[in-house]
Amino acid sequence: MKPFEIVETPIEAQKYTDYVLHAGAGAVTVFTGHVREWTHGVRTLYLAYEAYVPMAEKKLAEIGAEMEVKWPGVKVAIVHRIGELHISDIAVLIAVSSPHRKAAYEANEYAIERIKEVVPIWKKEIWEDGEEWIGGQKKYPENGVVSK
Amino acid sequence: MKPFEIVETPIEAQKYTDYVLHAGAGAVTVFTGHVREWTHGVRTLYLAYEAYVPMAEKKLAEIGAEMEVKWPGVKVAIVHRIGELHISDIAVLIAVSSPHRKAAYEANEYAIERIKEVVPIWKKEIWEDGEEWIGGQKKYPENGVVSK
Amino acid sequence: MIKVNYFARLRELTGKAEETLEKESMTVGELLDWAEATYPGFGKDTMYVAVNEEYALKEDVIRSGDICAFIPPVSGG
Amino acid sequence: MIKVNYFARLRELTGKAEETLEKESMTVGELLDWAEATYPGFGKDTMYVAVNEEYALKEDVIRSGDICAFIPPVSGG
Repeated sequence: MKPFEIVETPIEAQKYTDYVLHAGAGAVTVFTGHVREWTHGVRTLYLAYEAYVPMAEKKLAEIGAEMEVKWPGVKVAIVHRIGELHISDIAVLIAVSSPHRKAAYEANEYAIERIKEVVPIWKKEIWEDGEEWIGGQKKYPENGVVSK
Repeated sequence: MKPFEIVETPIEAQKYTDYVLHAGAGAVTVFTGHVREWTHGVRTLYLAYEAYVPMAEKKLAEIGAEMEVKWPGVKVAIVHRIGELHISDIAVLIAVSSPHRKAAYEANEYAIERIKEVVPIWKKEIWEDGEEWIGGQKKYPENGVVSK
Repeated sequence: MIKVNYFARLRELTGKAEETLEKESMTVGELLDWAEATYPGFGKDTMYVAVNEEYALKEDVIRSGDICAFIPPVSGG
Repeated sequence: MIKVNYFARLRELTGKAEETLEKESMTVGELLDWAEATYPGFGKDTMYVAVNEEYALKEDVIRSGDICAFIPPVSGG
């Protein structure tokens, strides 16, 4: 495994948790995003994720670096799966260890927000009667996608 | 497994994660509290946890019920280990699933705060040159430990 | 008869995990006073009492058959 | 030569995953204009451009050998 990676196979939580754990870690938070059956009353059959893989892995690593600056002492692993994903499959996993719990929660939530802003990954929802690439609503800022 | 339990053996995250996952869950947060080697510059050899087991399991279940009221749609499992725990062992695990991620983070953090307030579990730290039951500093409120 | 449980620091202080008081009825406050008088260093001011696995107030009445526990400040997690 | 990658909706719209433009140099803004003119419905106003795997501004200059990608609004997670 790499600590920041895009994969095409099912995500196993344990190996990322093991990666972030160390003798100084008092708290570990693991967030997993799963394919949900119903969204706004519409039934999802499955999702198809696509990524600009080298750039996506680079951006995940940048998010990890941002977290280490904002919350000193955290250790981070982030993995996103692409391809065809079915109900309850893990799409994304964020593992964060920290000496203390507050940082483990905050840093983890920061990671998922940043992923949704800057990492070149796209989701297509496939329903019984159609399909659509998600994300079209959002207007991109004129001054660029700046690192935080 | 029981969704709210005190155990004497190592905690395996997967079975609690599996328990909270369902087709309507879009987000799962898993918090694990681990035995840390260094606390305030003092090296911990190991910890000994003790619980008033039936009351502790009851209080864990009450915390789960509080969470379901505050964040409708969450599904919760909480397990705390007792006995002798060594560096990096999991002392407590909180698994929360939710349709959306915000509630999964918030409810999870709420759970650990409540555990530290109301669940009858005690930790003894054993160092190279001594040992001490932790928790003595806190003054209990006169009006009781009220459910939130 | 009222059964009383001791945990953690109190189990070590009293040298016992439980004992039985030959009482028909007493308040939580009276139980705390008894423990403070019986076991030097008990520290009743930081202590809670659970009656039948529920936190009780000082004025609550304990009756024969009830199971009590002294709850020192908790430190789980 | 400038290499351009298409993903997601744009890959389906253009019917291709990548192509090569015979250009020595152009700005990001010019690349967006070219795509908008070439592929009806491209939607350049919601689009970002990455040059060598880094987000670029409209005035940034792309040079021969650079690898570009159109980045529609992302939806990972």
